[in-house]
Amino acid sequence: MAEHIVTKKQYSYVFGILMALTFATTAIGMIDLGRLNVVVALVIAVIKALLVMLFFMHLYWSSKLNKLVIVSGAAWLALLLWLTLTDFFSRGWLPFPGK
Amino acid sequence: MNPSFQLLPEQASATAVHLDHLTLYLLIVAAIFSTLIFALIFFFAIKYRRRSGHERPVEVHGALTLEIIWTVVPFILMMIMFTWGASVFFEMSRPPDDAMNVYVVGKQWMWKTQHLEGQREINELHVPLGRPVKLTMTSEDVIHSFYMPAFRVKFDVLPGKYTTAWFNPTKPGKYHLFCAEYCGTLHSGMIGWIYVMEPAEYERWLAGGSGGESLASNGEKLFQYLACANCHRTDKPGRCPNLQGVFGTAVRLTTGETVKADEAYIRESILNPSARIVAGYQNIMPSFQGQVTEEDLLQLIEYIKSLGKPGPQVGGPAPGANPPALQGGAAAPARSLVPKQNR
Amino acid sequence: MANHTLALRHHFDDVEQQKSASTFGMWVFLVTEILFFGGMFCCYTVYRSLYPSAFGHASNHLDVILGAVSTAVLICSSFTMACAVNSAATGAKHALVAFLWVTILFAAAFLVVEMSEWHLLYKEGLMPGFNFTYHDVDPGHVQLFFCMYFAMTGLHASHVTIGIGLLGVMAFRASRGVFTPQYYTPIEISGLYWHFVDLVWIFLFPLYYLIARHLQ
Amino acid sequence: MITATVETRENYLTHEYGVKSWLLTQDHKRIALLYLGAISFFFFLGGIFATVIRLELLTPPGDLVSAQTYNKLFTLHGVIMVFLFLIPAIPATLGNFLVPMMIGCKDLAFPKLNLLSWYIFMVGGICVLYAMLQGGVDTGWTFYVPFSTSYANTYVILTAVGIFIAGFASILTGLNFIVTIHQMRAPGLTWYRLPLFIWSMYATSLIMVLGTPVVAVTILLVALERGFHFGIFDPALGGDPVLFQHLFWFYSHPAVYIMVLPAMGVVSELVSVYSRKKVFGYKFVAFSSVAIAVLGFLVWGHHMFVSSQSVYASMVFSFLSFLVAVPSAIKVFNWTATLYKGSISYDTPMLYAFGFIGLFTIGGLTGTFLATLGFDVHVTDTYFVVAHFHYIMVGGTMMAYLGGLHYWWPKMTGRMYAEGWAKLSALVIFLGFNLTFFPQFIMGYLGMPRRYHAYPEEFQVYHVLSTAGASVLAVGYLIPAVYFIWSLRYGKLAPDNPWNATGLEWQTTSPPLPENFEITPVVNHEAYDYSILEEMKVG
Ligand code: HEA
Ligand code: HEA
Ligand code: HEC
Ligand code: CUA
Ligand SMILES: [Cu+2]
Repeated sequence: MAEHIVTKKQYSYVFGILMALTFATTAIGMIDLGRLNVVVALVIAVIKALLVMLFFMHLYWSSKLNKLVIVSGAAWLALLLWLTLTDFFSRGWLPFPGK
Repeated sequence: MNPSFQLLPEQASATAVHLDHLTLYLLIVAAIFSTLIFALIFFFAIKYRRRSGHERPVEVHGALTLEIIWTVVPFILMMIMFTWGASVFFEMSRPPDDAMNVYVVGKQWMWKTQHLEGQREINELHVPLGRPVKLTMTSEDVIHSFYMPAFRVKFDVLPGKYTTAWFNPTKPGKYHLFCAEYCGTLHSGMIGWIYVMEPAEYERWLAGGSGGESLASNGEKLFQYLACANCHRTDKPGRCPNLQGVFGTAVRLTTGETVKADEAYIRESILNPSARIVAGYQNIMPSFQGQVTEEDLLQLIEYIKSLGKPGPQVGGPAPGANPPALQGGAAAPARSLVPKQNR
Repeated sequence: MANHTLALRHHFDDVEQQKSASTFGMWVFLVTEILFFGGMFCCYTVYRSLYPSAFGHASNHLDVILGAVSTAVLICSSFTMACAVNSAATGAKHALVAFLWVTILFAAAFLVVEMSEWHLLYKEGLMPGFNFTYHDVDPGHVQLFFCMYFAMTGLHASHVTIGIGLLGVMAFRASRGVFTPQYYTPIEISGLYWHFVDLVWIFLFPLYYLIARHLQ
Repeated sequence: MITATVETRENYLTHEYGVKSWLLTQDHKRIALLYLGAISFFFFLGGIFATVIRLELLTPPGDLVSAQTYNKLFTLHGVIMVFLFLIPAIPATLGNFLVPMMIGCKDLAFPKLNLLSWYIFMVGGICVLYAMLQGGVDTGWTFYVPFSTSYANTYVILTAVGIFIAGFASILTGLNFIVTIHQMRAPGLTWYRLPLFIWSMYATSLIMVLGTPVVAVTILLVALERGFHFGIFDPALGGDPVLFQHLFWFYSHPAVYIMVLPAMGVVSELVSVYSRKKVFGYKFVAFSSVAIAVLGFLVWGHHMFVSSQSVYASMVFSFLSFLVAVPSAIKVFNWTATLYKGSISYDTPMLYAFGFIGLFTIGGLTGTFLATLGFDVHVTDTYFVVAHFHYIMVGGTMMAYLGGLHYWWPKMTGRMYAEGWAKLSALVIFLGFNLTFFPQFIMGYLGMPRRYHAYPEEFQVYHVLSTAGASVLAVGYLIPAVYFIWSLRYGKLAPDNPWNATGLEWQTTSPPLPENFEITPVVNHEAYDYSILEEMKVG
């Protein structure tokens, strides 16, 4: 793994974007967009998270292994949510209480 | 039944027979594979036992065909297990339409059952032979599980929601009822009996013994007593929705969604009315949390269900002796408010 | 390598191996952290999908401005932390110490903002287990919302507190001149931890403050 | 090779003395022994609880202990056996000892963390013990809400905290193994040259790292709900107890693979060395470990078929449960095939390996019964389930653990155990085990619910058989305890490679040097390549 030193200047660009996105998501959150509110807020949150991980946490310059590790963390969280929600969303498919 | 030594539990329902067939299949698969593996191990262990300390066996390299065979064959057998098991499960999960309804409330550590005709029992359930019985169950405290091995029926009973189980008894007799989910100190004492009776005998049992008023009419009394009727009037529309015929329909809410008015919805409407508000009405209904027991709720539900039907609810014609008081335990969330003379 | 025998533990072949093992280990640890918070995110998702309108009512009791400010403060702290790592890598010892302290300051500021939010909620009688006295629409589900809110922000705050301790130790060691451009893995690893704490909040903020406001 | 020259060197047991040298050690081998001591204690404690359970169940009425005491007994039995014995059993003892040696390095990547994990484990264990002494806990090892949060009046929080803490020990062990296996393999030791034990430890570690945090937070939520009325699962607020079950089993099903994968790794080693052959289908066995670890995360809902989980979700979980059985089947068949044309010796570890394969097969097949939807409705929460998991955990993992302990005992202690006694005890354990748990399948199908303090008379026959078996089993477990301790002093001195095995751990002294190897070994052959033994003799 070759050492990569990120400059403070690069960090400050990222910082700027993060602050802007925080402002944007707050502002958009005040407007009623119906279902879109959730989508927009989560998309922005994911972008912010990616920025922090890729640049602040140097994932962009990291080995494939480290990337795999974090991706599997996210994947397992998705798994937990997915299979749990399978249950909650399919309750009541049979017309009897508790099925 | 010979109590000392049996290998199969009593088969007292059609589902039990279906399940035992499935079990037979599972046992055959298991027997084949375990015999195969045990036999091979014994055979190899003896045939290829080490004869001298310096022996060097020839290397046998992996064989792809073998790997594929022993992946695919068990997989196919397992898919048969899956589909067969799922179809039995489906049968267990779908009570037939003509099933007679019985309500079950579990609490530490007893089972309380209520028939539509008004009979209530503790740790017992009498049912007629040959008629499917549908159980609508809930718990006052922790999770229990209603288990009748002879019918191969088991389903958890949870606080705060309703669950369903059903069975169709095909053999008269007296069968075990167990609580199968650990629920505290006397979990093993939360047991009772299911009596399957000839229909005529069952009618006699219903009529005599502990008959009372029907569940729905008890519910109606509660409806008056709790002053629900002051708002929910059938004569004139007003600030409150008319409950006539509401059960089973789709109700539109202020949020624009629709929900099905099932048992859970009625229960929530009484305990936590502001959670889902019917479109066109205000949030003025008070919560009855803490004022009604689970059994009261079931009676109210049964009453509201009966409102949908054309005539008044049929009932046990002969009002016999009163059922024993059910709300003994201090753990019950609230006193029952069924007017005294009915208890 | 010779001048860092102190830093190289005997069972590693070389500094390079030690460094990559440490960062890799930290990433694995962060995965456990993701799933640790994940259990709670799962509860959140389930309840929010079951009781959207109650979540709407409840989230309007939170102060968006405070939420946004705390997010901004935490992002600032992440930025200064990143700068600290940069200073360590370039051997700027004083800058390193200074950035670490600034990061700690931001972290403390975050806690102050968050505690004031908690205090406001407490005054409104919205703290389950202590003084939950809300009797308006759908009290049960609203209480559920606040149980989740306090459990998750509380767990996050405890991570922030641990982070402050960790960064304090790092600042102390940095001022003693322990770190050099060849050896600053502890700083880098603390940085990873700190950015993770920021990451969690990046999700908590919209989930609690923003996305349910208009559902009622 | 290196072995002959180092006779005079101090080994890891003798190069330092004193309590401090043990309690502050960062040597993975010493930490393994610390763990060995701790978990043996917990095993016997859990075993004593099991004994009282079995005695109580000898007669139908609850006459020996009170109902509440009985409930505390099986809860503590389950908690101690699962969290404080079986989960750390193989990874933290054999794993700790062997992972660095098998991959040819001096220590785990983070030795301090390793020691820390032992201390964390002890703190967790002591919390549980303290709760036990205070009066115990009676929720069952599954801690189902709302019983555990609102109705139990025993020491739930303390026990929960104990498990929470012990969970972190497991996370740290897993993390350490993952990093070590990735980063510190000896030169030439590629992934496909790794012993299968390493593959299984790797897969186990994945589960520890990905699963444990979820149960930790779940238990934390239970403690919060109990302590501060944060009713996240409280049905009175609209919380859902079934959600708790999802979170609990998200970890606790994969956890059963934490308990069996290491055992599978041990058995792969044993089967190979005692038939002097490469494991048949090495890659299939290796990848099936990883497949079990991954697929194992998709099936947790099979514990919840009657919990009021939706019918559709139950179908999905049932289907996926069958998928995870496939890699287990692959392993069983490959082990059997390894025996073919081997040179099979009947040393004690091999007897245990045979025991494992047989009993695991029965346990696993009954597991697929349970995954069959309709069948599970009838037998869930009956003794059928109890029999299923004891077949795998006691019949399977315990057997493999004992097999592994015998196999590596010469390496760990430098002494040989008493072979005759060892064979006898293996036999006694096998017979006692089957007598204890086979009748439980039958009574489970007859409808005997689990966690019952008193029971109807018609089940007594089976309970009597089971109790009789348990007494035999207890004797079976006592024998090794005695001769292992005896061997520490009186056992024959062990040669460096008593079994003519090929693993790197056998190429150093018995017991090993403090830093494992004189010089870092270089690997240029596959695992289980017995031809190198001849080369070694020639060279
Ligand atoms: C080490 C522990 C361990 C292991 C490895 C397993 C392995 C399996 N388990 Fe088990 N299980 C437990 C420990 C374990 N289990 C415990 C502790 C409980 C109870 C928890 C509690 O409630 O307290 C439990 C409960 C449990 C249940 C819930 C029962 C209930 O409460 O209702 C189910 C249901 O599906 C299940 C299924 C399985 C399956 C499908 C496997 C599979 O992985 C097995 C795969 C193996 C094989 C299939 C054998 C080898 C294959 C062949 C020889 C080929 C031929 C095979 C076929 C053709 C099928 N287990
Ligand atoms: C690793 C896991 C593990 C192990 C090794 C064991 C080992 C044993 N278990 Fe356990 N068991 C569980 C895990 C385990 N169990 C779990 C998870 C549960 C579920 C708990 C719950 O429901 O919450 C359970 C539940 C359980 C029950 C069901 C209780 C109930 O539902 O009411 C029973 C009943 O027979 C039982 C029996 C035994 C026996 C006889 C042994 C034997 O193998 C033990 C043998 C060992 C010894 C006896 C100790 C060694 C010998 C001595 C110390 C000598 C002194 C003793 C004598 C001279 C007698 N266990
Ligand atoms: C203060 C008047 C009032 C009282 C008393 C009252 N309700 Fe209501 N109820 C309402 C109003 C208004 C609504 C419609 C708004 C809503 O859903 O909360 C309603 C809705 C309902 C619904 C849902 C109806 C639908 O169409 O979906 C049910 C069921 C119900 N009430 C049952 C009861 C029962 C049973 C009682 C007595 C235990 C009771 N109510 C007492 C005012 C009242
Ligand atoms: Cu009720 Cu067990
Ligand atoms: Cu499982």
